[in-house]
Amino acid sequence: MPREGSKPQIDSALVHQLAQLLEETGLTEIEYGTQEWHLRVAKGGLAPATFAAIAGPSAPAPAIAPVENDPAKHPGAVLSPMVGVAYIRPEPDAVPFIQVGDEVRVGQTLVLIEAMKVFNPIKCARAGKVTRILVANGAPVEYGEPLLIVE
Amino acid sequence: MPREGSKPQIDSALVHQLAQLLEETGLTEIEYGTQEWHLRVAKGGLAPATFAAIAGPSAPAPAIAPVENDPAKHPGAVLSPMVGVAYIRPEPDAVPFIQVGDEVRVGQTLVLIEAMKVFNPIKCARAGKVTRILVANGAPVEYGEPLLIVE
Amino acid sequence: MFEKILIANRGEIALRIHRACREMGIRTVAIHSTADADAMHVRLADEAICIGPPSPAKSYLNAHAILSAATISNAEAIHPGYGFLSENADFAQMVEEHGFVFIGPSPDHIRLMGDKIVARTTAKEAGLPVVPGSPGAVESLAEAGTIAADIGYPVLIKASAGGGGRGMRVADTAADLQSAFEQARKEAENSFGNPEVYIEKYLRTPRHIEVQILADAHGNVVHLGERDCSLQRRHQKFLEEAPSPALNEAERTKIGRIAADAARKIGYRNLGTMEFLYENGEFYFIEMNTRLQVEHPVTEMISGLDLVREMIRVAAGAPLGFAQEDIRFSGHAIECRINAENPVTFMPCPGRVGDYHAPGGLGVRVDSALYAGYTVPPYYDSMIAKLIVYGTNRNECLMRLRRALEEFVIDGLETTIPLHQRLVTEPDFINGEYDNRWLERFVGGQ
Amino acid sequence: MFEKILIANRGEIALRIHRACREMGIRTVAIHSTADADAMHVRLADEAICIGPPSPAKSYLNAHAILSAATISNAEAIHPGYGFLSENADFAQMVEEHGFVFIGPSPDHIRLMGDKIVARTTAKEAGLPVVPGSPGAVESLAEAGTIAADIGYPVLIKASAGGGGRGMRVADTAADLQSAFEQARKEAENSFGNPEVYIEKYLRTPRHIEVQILADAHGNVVHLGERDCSLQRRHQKFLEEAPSPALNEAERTKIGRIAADAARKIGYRNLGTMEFLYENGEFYFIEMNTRLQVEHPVTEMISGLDLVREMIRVAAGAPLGFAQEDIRFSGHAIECRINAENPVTFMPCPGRVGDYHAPGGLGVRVDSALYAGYTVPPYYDSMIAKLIVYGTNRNECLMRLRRALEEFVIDGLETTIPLHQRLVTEPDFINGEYDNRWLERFVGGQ
Repeated sequence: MPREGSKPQIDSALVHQLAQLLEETGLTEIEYGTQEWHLRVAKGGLAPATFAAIAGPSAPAPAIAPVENDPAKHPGAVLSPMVGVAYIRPEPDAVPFIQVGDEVRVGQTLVLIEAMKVFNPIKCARAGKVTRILVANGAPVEYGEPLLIVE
Repeated sequence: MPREGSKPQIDSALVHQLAQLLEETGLTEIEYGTQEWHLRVAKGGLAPATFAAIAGPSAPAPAIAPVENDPAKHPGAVLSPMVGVAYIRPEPDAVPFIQVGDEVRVGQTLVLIEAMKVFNPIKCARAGKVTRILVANGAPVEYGEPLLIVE
Repeated sequence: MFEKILIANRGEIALRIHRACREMGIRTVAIHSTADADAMHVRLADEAICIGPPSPAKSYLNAHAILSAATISNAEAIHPGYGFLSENADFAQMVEEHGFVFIGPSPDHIRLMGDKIVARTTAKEAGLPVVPGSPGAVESLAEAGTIAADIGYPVLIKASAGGGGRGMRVADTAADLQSAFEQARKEAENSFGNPEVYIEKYLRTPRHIEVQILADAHGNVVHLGERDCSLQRRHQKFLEEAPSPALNEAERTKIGRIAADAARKIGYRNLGTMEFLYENGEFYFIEMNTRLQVEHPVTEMISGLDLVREMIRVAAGAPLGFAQEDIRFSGHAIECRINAENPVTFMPCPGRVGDYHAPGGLGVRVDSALYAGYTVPPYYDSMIAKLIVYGTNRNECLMRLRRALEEFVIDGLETTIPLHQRLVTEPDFINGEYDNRWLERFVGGQ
Repeated sequence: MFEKILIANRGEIALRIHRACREMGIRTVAIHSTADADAMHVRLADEAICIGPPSPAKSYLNAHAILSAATISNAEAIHPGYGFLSENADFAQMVEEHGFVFIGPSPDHIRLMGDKIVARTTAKEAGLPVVPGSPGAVESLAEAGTIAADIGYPVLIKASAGGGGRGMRVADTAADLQSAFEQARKEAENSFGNPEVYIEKYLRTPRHIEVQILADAHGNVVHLGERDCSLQRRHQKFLEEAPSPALNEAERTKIGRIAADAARKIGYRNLGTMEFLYENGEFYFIEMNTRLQVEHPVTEMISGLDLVREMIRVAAGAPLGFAQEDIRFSGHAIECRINAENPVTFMPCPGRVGDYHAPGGLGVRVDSALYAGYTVPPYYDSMIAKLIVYGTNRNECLMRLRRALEEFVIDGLETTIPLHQRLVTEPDFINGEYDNRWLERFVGGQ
């Protein structure tokens, strides 16, 4: 990680740029950060700023994953409750339990997870429409891995 | 490893710079940080500015030394040009070369530094008044150590 | 040799096992809870699989999840490390039943040594000296009184299912027996769901000395000398050294031979440790640990062997590459366990590590999964680093330990480093004159 | 034994010497330039004295300032490390004249080996095999032609006052001689203020093999085996190993004995290294380094000795604690020099270190004065760390080296770690089949 010296310096152009974005987007606050630096601009009578800690000396790996793209963080994500192998069909030649676009009801089997030679049905906990299926048939899944999204 | 505290210090110029940016951009708040430091300024009906001193990844060393209290940083400091033993008198029983309050002229001997059995006169490079004498007679001194202050 | 090993543990020991695998050209699978996604062993392993939430019961103790992870990653063998499932015979058996190799002893041997009463009987039959005591479980206070009178006070009442110092009470005289007996049973019931207790002679100033055993699947058994682990606080080892400053060469050779013979007699396989109390020149078997020990590095330093590598080799069916007479001990090694704890109150102190700087140079080894910016999770053991120092003799080792402790920087957490620093300047410790109760007194009986 | 030693150096070697002193109970005085006020050796030493501005000439090469620092700190002895004033006979003499002990050989021996022509003659007289060449300085092109024709092409023209590869030119045939001769003289003049050159037979595929010598003030001399330092780039060693993969036991014993005998003959004292070229089973003496070498740790790993401790003991007048027959070599050790340089262009890259995490575990030693947040100053050598790895055999050592390189994190700077990582997977290196020119070819002749 290339790192500049410790002398505090403010990049005014960056502040101006964010201020303009604020104008253009009609937002009241923009907070922007990387591992190295952090910038927040706000406008109007906002709640007091809460400033989250800077990533810090971050270990060998990237500390922050792109939050918006992580399906595990999606409010409609159905996460695997166990490590195992996911199946989206009851039998190799059967039709899948669900397909994208299906309306699903509470209690309906969405996926099977095979663990220790036992097939565990993963049931729907909240009715909605399947918008994404994130696992392939027969794919290994970790604990907490998103299987599909129901919205 | 002995460690000094990283004494928080405020860089007023930085605060002024952000305050001016606030004016220019019409923002009410700017928060700016790097891994090393973090600064937030706000205006209007907001909570008062908080200066969250971020310890940061700061190595064992203090990032910023307390400038005002370090005599070596004083503009009138006379620094030792070598490592050795300082003498403030020409002989053990003689009167000191200088005393606090003396007016000194360019070329006048202020202190002797003994190094390798040679006594090196440290001469005054800028006329002024001696406001502090920082070494005791016979004290060892390092390279760059402040000997006295002439203002 | 195995192509891929799953490491069923976390922290420094997962990293230790990973390193041995890498050095043997074996691919590694790390398992982890959600709390350990950023852990060092996870970062370094070839593959990492999240197996559950932070709670150990749902992750590192979850046999089903671990076996599923082994299945989906096509691992051939599982190394259990220490703690967690390492001495769980049912787990070892499940591992074998699912067609994986368990890197450790057979489930039967784990089971045998897991029950402390059976272990004691087995040890006695195999020729190990044991502490005089009840032949088996003691059911009534009356029976306890008879046995105690017979072996002589003070006596120790211990839970059959016990460990970690729970379910243990001392009776100094016959007058203390009733309350000690009842309290031990109650604590045993609460801690292990089994009130069964037994009685042993209580030694006043014993040392904890353990012998490292290594056996292959072909009947070859060697001992790798002893470790002195007398410096304990609340039955938790704090600092270990090898060789023991209390033993002479003849005692060392003798107890080593006795331990190896016993392991041979019971048909033991892989790595194991026989723990003894030592007082007045006599050894008394207390238990056998059927796994890798936290303090194994001190043995590695003085024997020149890599014990994790040996465990893997033996588990793969390879014969030992040396006989007892090929093993040479040289020098002295000390291990300091560094815990994220207040060094005075011993309150655990999980949290974010600020600066981290391990000591280096000649004769210094650090086994730790810490790094700057890592957050020590509050769910698991507080041991965060092991500092292992080698010297050509004990004095050199102590001097080196002192300078290494001066160099160790772990910021952001309270650690036991200051206590180790105090310890290494204590005359009793410098002279090797300490017993199992010394450290408790030193830290103020806390 | 000394009470207090001044360490007249910086960087990892100052830290190395500090560690040895601490472990012997000796107090340390660090000296430093203003650029090194935050350096690790300064932080750890008992006392630290700033002796000058960043320029080496005004600080680490400033004999007067160093002696003043020794005086005001009441040090008894001065350890010069390597580089800087370590092989400056006048400095060693001044140290002695001021009543301090110089931890190294006598000024006379430094002087003797400092002049390469005198060193060669002395070595020859002391029984060391030398490269065929001119008996002394070669003054004219005509004389050079006669000698070159006599010993046979290719020949090497070398500066008498030379070192570090400067003032050296190869003439492959008689046609190249004139330009090589003139260029070598010119470069010698520019680099050392002395145009004197001599001529040697040029070996096409030699290995650089050096023998470590240790002698006390009572006439006892031992050798500590050899190091293979053939992996060099622009005459800078890059990776060193011990023992050499090219020597067999008989060759090892023979060259060690010859080197020790020669040291005994010339009355040498303290630590020294005789460097040889090795080709087709023959050794040719090139020079003797009258100081501690950068690569001394590989010898420490296989001999179990602490060479800095031995230097200090011998300088204090203590006799060697062992004879040649007591020294046992076991296992294999490799040192990687890690420089703050671009691994492709080798451009130095000073600057601020971000994350720093040294590898740990069994058999891994790191000698480095780096820490997270430290700024590598641009005024000095670019070597920032030495990774030393031990294994019971060369293969184990290589495997361990590979995993240690994977774990090493030095952020914020470019380093040579990626080049070491490439190197350890190269078949030639794995097979030990390399000579002094192999690395230059490997990195593309840069």
